[in-house]
Amino acid sequence: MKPEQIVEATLFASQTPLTTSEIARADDELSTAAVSDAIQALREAYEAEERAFQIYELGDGFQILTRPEFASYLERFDSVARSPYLSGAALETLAIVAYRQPIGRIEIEEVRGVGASSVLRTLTDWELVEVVGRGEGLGRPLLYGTTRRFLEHFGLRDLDELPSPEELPVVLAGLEEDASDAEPDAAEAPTEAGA
Amino acid sequence: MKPEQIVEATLFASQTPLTTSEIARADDELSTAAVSDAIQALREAYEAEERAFQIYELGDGFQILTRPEFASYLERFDSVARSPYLSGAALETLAIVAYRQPIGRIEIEEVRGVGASSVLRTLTDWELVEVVGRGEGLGRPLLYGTTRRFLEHFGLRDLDELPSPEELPVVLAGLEEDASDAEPDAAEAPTEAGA
Amino acid sequence: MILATPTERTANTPRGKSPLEGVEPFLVELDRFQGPLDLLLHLIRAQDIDIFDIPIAHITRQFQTAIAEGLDDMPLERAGEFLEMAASLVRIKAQLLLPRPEKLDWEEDPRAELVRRLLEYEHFQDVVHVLERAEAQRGRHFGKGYVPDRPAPEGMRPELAVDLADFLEAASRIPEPPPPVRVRAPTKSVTVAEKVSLVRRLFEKAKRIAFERLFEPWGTRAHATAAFLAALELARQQVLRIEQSKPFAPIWLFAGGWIAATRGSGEGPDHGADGSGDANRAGDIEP
Repeated sequence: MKPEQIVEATLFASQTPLTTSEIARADDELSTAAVSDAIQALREAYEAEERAFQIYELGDGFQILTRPEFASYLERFDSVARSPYLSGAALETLAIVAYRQPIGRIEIEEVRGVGASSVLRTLTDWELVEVVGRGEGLGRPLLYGTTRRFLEHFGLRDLDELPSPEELPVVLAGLEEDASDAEPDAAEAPTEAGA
Repeated sequence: MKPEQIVEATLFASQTPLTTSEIARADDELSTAAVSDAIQALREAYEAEERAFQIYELGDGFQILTRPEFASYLERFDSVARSPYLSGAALETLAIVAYRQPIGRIEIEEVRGVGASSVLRTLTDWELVEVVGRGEGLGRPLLYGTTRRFLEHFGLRDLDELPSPEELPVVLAGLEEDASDAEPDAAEAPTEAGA
Repeated sequence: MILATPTERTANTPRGKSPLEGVEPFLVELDRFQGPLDLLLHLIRAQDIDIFDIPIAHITRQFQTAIAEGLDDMPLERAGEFLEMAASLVRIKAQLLLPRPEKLDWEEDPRAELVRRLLEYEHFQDVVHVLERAEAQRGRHFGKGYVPDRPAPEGMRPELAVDLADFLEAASRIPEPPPPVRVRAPTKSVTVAEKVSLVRRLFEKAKRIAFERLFEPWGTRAHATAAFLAALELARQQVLRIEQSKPFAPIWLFAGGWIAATRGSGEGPDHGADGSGDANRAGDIEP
């Protein structure tokens, strides 16, 4: 079997992203470097053959996903699972945790002006945030940070992909333009592997 | 979009096998005959390009699956690669159970400030904690303790080997030193082998 | 939904006559808002008010009107959050009425802290838009729908990728136990059988058990009695032996009865014929 085939079979048989070292364990002869090369070769092949899917990089792992331009077809099927959308409260809390981590509940509540315990519990249960430490001071409050699952949910490779506070206005202006174009941006999120 | 691409996306993302007429619902312009042709074309393409997957007919439906000859890699992958890791929440809960057993869910939640039921289920599934009895009070809550497997996993002979809360910082500092010591060793290893 | 009439849009007009006088009050569906900051920011932005020069009296009135309707239907905690904001708006309004120097330092402006919070909140609203967009884009990608179950080969269980260092690190984050506040429910009967099964379970993990462990966590006399009777019963059945080095010293239960111990072999774990047990502390469970 060619390395590409083994890597392809492994990615194809997984519903979650896999790291190169996880994939490499499928075969003793497979190094992580060989896995990376194989992923690159597969990506080029899928591109050339106009496959409806591509390999994307999510967090520190790789996953085969359909290309975004097929979303409208797939949404017609009950047998196609849609990823859940988060509530406003959840998004607000995640935004704060993502930019200020590690951060305690009290600080989150100060920014939001509302209580955060139940939303933090939900986010922890969904493994979008986790306790990453304890702060100083009274009761040594729990500090929260984002998880690998957070990156996967938002199609991010790492936290650096989020715009810095200075870049934010530029990015937002871009989003509004995109929205008025209504043209789906194929190559944006999630990050195409190797891009 | 080409019919083959739409059919490919649909077969890839569906959780169940789809009949040609079901697939045809993806697009108003798609006839069942066109779907059948597309499936045939995709099969030939996968064959020619030596893809690790193929379209199989199951009952009266179609599904994309990895080819049987890759089963051994996937089996191996399952047995070694899924290196599941415990979330911060799970580890913390485990620590609370280890140090305070027998302990009920409510008490764990009081310490962590967040819900513990799903985490306790994970830990029970991993056979790291188990129910050891029932407490007093309303509903006679279940009390949890660590298992023998917990000791085995962490290489402990018995619970006494866990450092006391006061010793923890010292022990942790020691472990970190060990970890940084280990790196230069690893870098030297290849040289030794070559000598 | 906010119904803004042209008159309301001129909220930022020179003082004198309130722009709201004789005008329909703002109708706001409170459910739409995450909380008081969200509502306040909406009132300000919807009327193009300069956030660095908020007409507090005006905004306070609008805020109060907006929440008055919805308060009754709100859960207590959420209502409290809106009321707290209403109160601090009133406080700021009062502070502004105090005599103050003609030219005020921004730092000393009673509104400064509120403005800082509003801007910070608005910043995170921007981040929320970015995240929403990322989520929507990710939602357009679909993963493999069906993956056949491949049960792991018999006897092989994936190893957890967690080591002792991870565990101890997590343990170090656990706060010290709070001072014990023992509120015990009225004694509920506990059976000797329950204590017997507790002992058996503990013996699966340890060769000896501190006796107080069998009742101390429950802290009632009934549990202590049941534990004592269970220990005696199990000793009679040669499942364990009870040891105490001297009066009032800790009582230990050792797996395996006296017969097993003196024979130095048998069903239960071997503790050595000397019977002291202290020589081999492996597998203890202590309080």
